[in-house]
Amino acid sequence: MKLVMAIIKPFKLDEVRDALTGIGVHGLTVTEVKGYGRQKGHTEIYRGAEYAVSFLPKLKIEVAVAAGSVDKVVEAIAAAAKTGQIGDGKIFVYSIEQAVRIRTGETDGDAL
Amino acid sequence: MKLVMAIIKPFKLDEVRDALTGIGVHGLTVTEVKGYGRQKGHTEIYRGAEYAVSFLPKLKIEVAVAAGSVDKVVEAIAAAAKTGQIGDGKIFVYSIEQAVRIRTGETDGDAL
Amino acid sequence: MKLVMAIIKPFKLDEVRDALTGIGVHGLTVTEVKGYGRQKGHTEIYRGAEYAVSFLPKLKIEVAVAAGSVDKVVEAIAAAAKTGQIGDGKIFVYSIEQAVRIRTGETDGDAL
Amino acid sequence: MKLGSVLRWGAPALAAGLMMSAAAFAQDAAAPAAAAPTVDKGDVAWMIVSCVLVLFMTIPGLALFYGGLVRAKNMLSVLMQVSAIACLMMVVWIVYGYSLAFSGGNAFIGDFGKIFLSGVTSESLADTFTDGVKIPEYIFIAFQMTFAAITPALIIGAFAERIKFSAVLLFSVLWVTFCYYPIAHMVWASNGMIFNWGALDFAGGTVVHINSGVAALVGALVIGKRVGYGKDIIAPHSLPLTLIGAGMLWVGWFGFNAGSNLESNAGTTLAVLNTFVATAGAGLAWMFVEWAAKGKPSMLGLASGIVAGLVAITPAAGVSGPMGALVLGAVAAVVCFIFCTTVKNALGYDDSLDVFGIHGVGGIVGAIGTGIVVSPALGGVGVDGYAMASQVVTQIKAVAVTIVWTGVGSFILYKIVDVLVGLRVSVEEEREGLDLISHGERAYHS
Amino acid sequence: MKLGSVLRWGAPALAAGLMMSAAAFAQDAAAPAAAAPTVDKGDVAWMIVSCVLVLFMTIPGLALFYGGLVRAKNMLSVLMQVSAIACLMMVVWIVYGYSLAFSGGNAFIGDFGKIFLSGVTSESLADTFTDGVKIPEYIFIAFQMTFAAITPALIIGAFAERIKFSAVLLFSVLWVTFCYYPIAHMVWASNGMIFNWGALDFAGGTVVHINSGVAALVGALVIGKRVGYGKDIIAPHSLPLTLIGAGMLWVGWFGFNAGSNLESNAGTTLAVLNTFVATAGAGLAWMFVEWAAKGKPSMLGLASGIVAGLVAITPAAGVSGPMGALVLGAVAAVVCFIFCTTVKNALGYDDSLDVFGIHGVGGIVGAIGTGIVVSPALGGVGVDGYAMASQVVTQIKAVAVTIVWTGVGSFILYKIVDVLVGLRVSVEEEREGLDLISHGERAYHS
Amino acid sequence: MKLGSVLRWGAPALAAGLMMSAAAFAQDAAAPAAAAPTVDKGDVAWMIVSCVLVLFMTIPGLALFYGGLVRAKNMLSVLMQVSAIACLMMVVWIVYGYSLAFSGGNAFIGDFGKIFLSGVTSESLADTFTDGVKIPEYIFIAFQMTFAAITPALIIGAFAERIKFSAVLLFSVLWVTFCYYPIAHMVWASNGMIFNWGALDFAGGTVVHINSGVAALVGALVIGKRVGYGKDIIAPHSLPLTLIGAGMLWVGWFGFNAGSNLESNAGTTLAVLNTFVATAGAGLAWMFVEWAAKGKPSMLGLASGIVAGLVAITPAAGVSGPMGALVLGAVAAVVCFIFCTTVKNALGYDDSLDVFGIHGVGGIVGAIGTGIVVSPALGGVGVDGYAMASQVVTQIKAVAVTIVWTGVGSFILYKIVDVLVGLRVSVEEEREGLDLISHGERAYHS
Ligand SMILES: Nc1ncnc2c1ncn2[C@@H]1O[C@H](COP(=O)(O)OP(=O)(O)O)[C@@H](O)[C@H]1O
Ligand SMILES: Nc1ncnc2c1ncn2[C@@H]1O[C@H](COP(=O)(O)OP(=O)(O)O)[C@@H](O)[C@H]1O
Ligand SMILES: Nc1ncnc2c1ncn2[C@@H]1O[C@H](COP(=O)(O)OP(=O)(O)O)[C@@H](O)[C@H]1O
Repeated sequence: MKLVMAIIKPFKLDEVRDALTGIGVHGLTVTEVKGYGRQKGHTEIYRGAEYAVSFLPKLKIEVAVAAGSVDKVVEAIAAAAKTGQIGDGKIFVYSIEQAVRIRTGETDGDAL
Repeated sequence: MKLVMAIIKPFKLDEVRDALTGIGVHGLTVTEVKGYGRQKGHTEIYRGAEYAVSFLPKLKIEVAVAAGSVDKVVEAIAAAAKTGQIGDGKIFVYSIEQAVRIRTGETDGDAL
Repeated sequence: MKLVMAIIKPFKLDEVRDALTGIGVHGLTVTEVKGYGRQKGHTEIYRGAEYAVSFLPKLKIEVAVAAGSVDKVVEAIAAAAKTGQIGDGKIFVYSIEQAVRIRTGETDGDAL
Repeated sequence: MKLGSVLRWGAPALAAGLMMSAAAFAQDAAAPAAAAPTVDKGDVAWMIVSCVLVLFMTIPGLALFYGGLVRAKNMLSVLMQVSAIACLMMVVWIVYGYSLAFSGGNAFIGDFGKIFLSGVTSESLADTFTDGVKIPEYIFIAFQMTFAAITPALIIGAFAERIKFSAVLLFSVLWVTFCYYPIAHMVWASNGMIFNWGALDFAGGTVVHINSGVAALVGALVIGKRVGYGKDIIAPHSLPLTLIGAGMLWVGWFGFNAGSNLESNAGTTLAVLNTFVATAGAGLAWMFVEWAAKGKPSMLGLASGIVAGLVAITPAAGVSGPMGALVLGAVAAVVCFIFCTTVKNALGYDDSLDVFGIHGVGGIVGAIGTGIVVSPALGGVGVDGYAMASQVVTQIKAVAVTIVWTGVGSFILYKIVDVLVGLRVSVEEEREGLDLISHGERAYHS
Repeated sequence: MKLGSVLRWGAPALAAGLMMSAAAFAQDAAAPAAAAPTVDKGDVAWMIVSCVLVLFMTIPGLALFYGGLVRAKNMLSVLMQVSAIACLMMVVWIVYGYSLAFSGGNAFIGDFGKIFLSGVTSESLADTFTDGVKIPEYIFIAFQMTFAAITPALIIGAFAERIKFSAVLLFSVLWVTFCYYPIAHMVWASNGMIFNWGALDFAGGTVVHINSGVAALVGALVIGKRVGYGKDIIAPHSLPLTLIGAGMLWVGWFGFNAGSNLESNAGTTLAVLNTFVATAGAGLAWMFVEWAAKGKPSMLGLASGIVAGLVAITPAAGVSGPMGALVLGAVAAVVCFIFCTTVKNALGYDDSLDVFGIHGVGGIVGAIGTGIVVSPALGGVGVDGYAMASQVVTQIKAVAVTIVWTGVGSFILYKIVDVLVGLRVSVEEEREGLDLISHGERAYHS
Repeated sequence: MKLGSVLRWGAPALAAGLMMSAAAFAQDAAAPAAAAPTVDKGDVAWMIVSCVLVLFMTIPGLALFYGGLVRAKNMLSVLMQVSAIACLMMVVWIVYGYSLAFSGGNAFIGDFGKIFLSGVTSESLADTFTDGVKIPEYIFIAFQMTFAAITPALIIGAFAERIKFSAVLLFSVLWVTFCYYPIAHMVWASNGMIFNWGALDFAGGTVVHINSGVAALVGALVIGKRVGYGKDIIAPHSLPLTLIGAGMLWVGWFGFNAGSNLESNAGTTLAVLNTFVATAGAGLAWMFVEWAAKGKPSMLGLASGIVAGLVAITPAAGVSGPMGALVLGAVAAVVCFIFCTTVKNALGYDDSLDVFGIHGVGGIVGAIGTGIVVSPALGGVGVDGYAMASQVVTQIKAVAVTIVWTGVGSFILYKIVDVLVGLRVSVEEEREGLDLISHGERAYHS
């Protein structure tokens, strides 16, 4: 099994979720994160204090999938999350050795 | 070493933490996340606007443990987090290659 | 490629970011987390109710890097995040098999 | 002694009706037949408080009520728009607004006789509805100023989360000049057209609520929907702030409704009681109707009903009896509920914060209903030669004039503003949020 | 001229005492011996403001004070309960509540002579404590209405985070009918039993605070503890909102305490000063005692002390001297602190927001203490034939009647409500939070 | 009849000027030549409201305005400091403060004649600026108490996020005793030095704003910068709360400025109108200058301008004409903007919330500007024998005395407090945040 972790622009969440359900992936976990990269941030001014803010709001999506579906999943996310503008984000994939569904105790493929 | 990542229902945190300390695991990291899966969400209404909300609040727990303790840890979490109701969450396990305790520079087993 | 995940004290973020850019790492993702470990928490009192709070605010930093840079990155983070006081945090490293830059579709080394 | 000759509202017979109760006041009894006008310190105290209350309705009241309903990334833009408009309208008011609204002129608009408040001093007095009872003109100016300050601020709810800040300021100045001052003059000045028809508008149902509500509807149509409207979740970022705002609106509205009596007498206390019960009835009506229709009573529903009730009782505050007020509030809330939850969705425009659905619709129900609840048979205070049908017709005429004047006027002004500075930010800016884009700040940090 | 014959509170000698200072007022001096009653516009202005202030105490004041103390998932339910109760109580008040509390009847309860406010017009007047000085009955109705609106809302703090919304509404209507109106009548109506004992309750120590505090205690016991109580962290989700609420309570309480004088005279200003110093003393007392006992002075402690002081000075506001008020406030705060931090935990019930610990306990200390601080020897204004011991006994009797009446009455009413609609949500619903479950909304989004 | 002999402010000719307008009041007309002093219930009502408004400015107003500007981890410490200071100052005021400020004494300070308010009863009266018109001394005490309560609370903004709570309390008591009471006495008591120079300070520009602003500057210098200042992002954690606070400050400031007239007459309404327009003008001026200089108009800028305008109009509220007020407000806002955004950064000290930059600088501009805008040629009400140059010199002298007295006094007091309890928490504690460290609480939970 693989875990696909994607960092995306927040307003793309619904499209990504729809793309994933479109290919039969019905579970995922989302975390609010801040990203630092090439996309430049903005300046905030509070009276005399000016701050260059370089961390931008992003969402991290984690999807555990069977090894065989990884490419499909990565493509689906990449397509749905793409705007073509800097800061669209990244997708990382790594192996997981074990998966358990807490409710039933099912493991691995059955747990997803 | 392994990293055990569990997605659980938020009100189960204390029980899971107690279960883990019960088996000698004294460190963990918790993140607030939103989960999407089979558990159905709810509808919110704000005047004329109705929204079906399918992302539900969950907690992600990450515990780094020696490879030998993984099963014990997974079992402890699964037992403590279980309500038997849909949406109880998942446990994923993957390998980590290196661990460092920042304070001391200790590595691997000693770092946990 | 490797993913370096560090749990640090929140006020160390800027120093860690600077240390990383200092060694040529220009992308990272940050998550607000709560940590439980040896560092003791505090007590809060609200009228008659006293709570021992053992989860402390930490930041999780995730940096994907080429395998060859891992040691440099781990050292940079460890040095910058260190106060020598309990609770400084941990660094974990694991392998990632694939990386994609969503904007361009570039993969692996080019995606970072 | 030079007297201001302003007259806020006063079908003579009604004024007489209010005076009857005032006859119990000792000072009045002591006043010689046609002697020097008297200024009572109790009236002055109450009118000062009324000014303060209407400011409170606006900042922080309205700002919060609206601000809580938008997404966090646009919070400051809403707070800023409401506050900046209020400040700007105050300055415009003393420069030429007061003069245009209340100084001489014709049936449609005042003149420039009092620009920069020229000629007004501490000795200038303004009329009340009771013969021989006056208040310092300064406080009349201040009181009317607070009305002119809140009205354009009400409009911004219609196009919140996508408007350019410069457009908001420019539009507000134009709108208050070409829509608010004329309508205020027509309805409240003694030579105003609608005033002389005998239309009743105790505290600003047409001038404030229908006026702003219609401008809001036109704005929502001209400016178009928010990005993601009907698709993304666009939920209120802080309903507690909205409730604080609703509570402050209620509290401040006593200045609005009861202050409009310009005195502190029994008639004022009737307006106070009505402003309690109409509002309570409206809040409950929205809550129970929503409970029946949607399965759950929501806090936003209760708060919306409260505001709808306040809007509806505004024109009737001093002329309805308490039971009439209760019914008027409840009816208005039900109509607004249906409008905001069904009609609006059917029509498909995006009036972000339901300015038209609550202020426009509630204002229309209130203005027309005033012609009914004023009936002595229903516990109202009556007007001279009252006949329900003819009074209702007069009320409808006043409503119609307001809708047409402001509908057309606002449309033209939006188009002018669009040409001059542009109405709307870009899609990327809208996504990023107006707080950062227009104001360089974020509402919340940790 | 038809006069309302209501009398709020007025051991005759005390009224006389207040009048002495009023003798300096010019209008009074001018009034002929037994002439027509006078209505002063200054009194009217102050009473209107008082009504507005008590509303402000309730929405948003009390709603925020309570709302900040619950978890975010139950925030809206608290705001909603407070607001909906207030609205509902206003409607019930003009339907039959005012009549039951203040119209005729016997020593225990009024009659139905004024249901739907029948017979009340702009000319109706209500008595004050000064002979010949009247206020419009409408404002008396409105002022008393605000008291009846806030009192049942106080109770909900005891069972916050687990009650059914329908149960809240039903209980409130029953409780106000069978507990509030009778006690209000007994204590404040001129034919009321406790009034005629000579018990002092200037602004509602028994009627409002002991009454609601005891109902709250009974409710906490009947309904049971929150899921996770004593185990999970159940911390206030927003103490800043609680402080805003506490500040608004203090601000609004001047309407409560000083408005209860029904006039705007020197006696009123004494109530104002007392409402400052008792509260300040109580806030500091709680803060310093907590600092000594727990090692740190908390903001919630200071806010709790402020509310405890306000509760305690309520019955004594117009009859204590400033130094007596300071001491009374401080003593009450210390007693409430001990109760909320020690006694309550020892007893083990879950009064979520310490309604009994602050309103009940503080109210009892205040009611009994009023019998002491009224003493002219201690700087109080005194009552005719004052003897401390006998006055204290009278106060205790009034407290005892209130506790027993409301304790028994509330218990029965909770049981009835439980049978009719059920008091409590399910465990899963409680975990999910009342906002989503009962109202279909969430308080905060991003 | 024993009268209080306090006199708040009153260059005699000016008082006469205000009286002219008061001549229209019926009661006055009826008053016999040198008869018994009269107390008007309208005045009493207004003064009670003014007290309530100034409390509202403080809690929750100032607390929120400041609290929103700090980081979440220090939120409660700010709310707590403001609230605890207010309570403490109220208690100190009735113990010896009122006596030291307003009872007898010499040109610099009062005496102990009225400690514990000895001799003050419901019959005691205090003077107003109109001969023969009095108010109950209780309300004068309460009104002045609210001024003494807010002033030391203003200071804490300068060293927010790093001060020890015990140091705050100790410093406040010392500072009010050695800096506030003397300056208040010098400026407002009839035997006060600055009063007798003929300096104008209608509502406390020197006493409140310059006084606290200078103490704040000294505090910021003595205590030093926050950890991370100039390096880390130290952004306001909740600008919406800051705007609520700013709105409440504006609303409450009417009590401050218009209450300072001690009556409810035409002069009071002038102060009301000025408090609207100076503030509106200042808010807009800051906004437009920032827009021009920084590219974006910020909500915090608008709010800062509003407060700067309120500060600047304070000494001139009752003596300027509306147009003069507008200009004075706008000028002050621009000067404060330049100071807070440029001068302060150049000087490099850390006045966390710009207490000196707004209250100090705005207060100085206002105090000196009062000497100009009072000019009848500019629409002001004038003073007897007015000459602009000499009046401005007098104003500057008053400012200079205040700066020197408080600058030196505060410095000494900070040093004393540092020795006794220590001024500052440790670096680790500062990082952790004062809420947990000093108060054992956190502001927000979920
Ligand atoms: N090396 C990295 N490791 C982890 N996250 C990264 C890394 N580089 C970028 N990111 C994440 O991806 C986001 C987008 O990256 P950025 O360089 O701004 O634009 P792009 O995705 O177009 O290359 C960042 O905000 C950050 O969250
Ligand atoms: N494939 C997946 N990858 C990552 N997280 C998942 C996946 N499937 C489910 N989850 C997480 O687990 C939670 C519970 O899943 P759900 O299907 O609702 O119920 P159950 O745990 O009973 O199977 C989800 O809310 C989500 O956070
Ligand atoms: N086994 C673990 N797995 C995951 N995270 C851990 C683990 N142990 C500690 N942590 C994280 O590291 C943080 C610091 O650990 P702690 O034991 O308090 O101090 P130190 O870093 O000095 O050893 C914790 O707050 C937690 O977030």
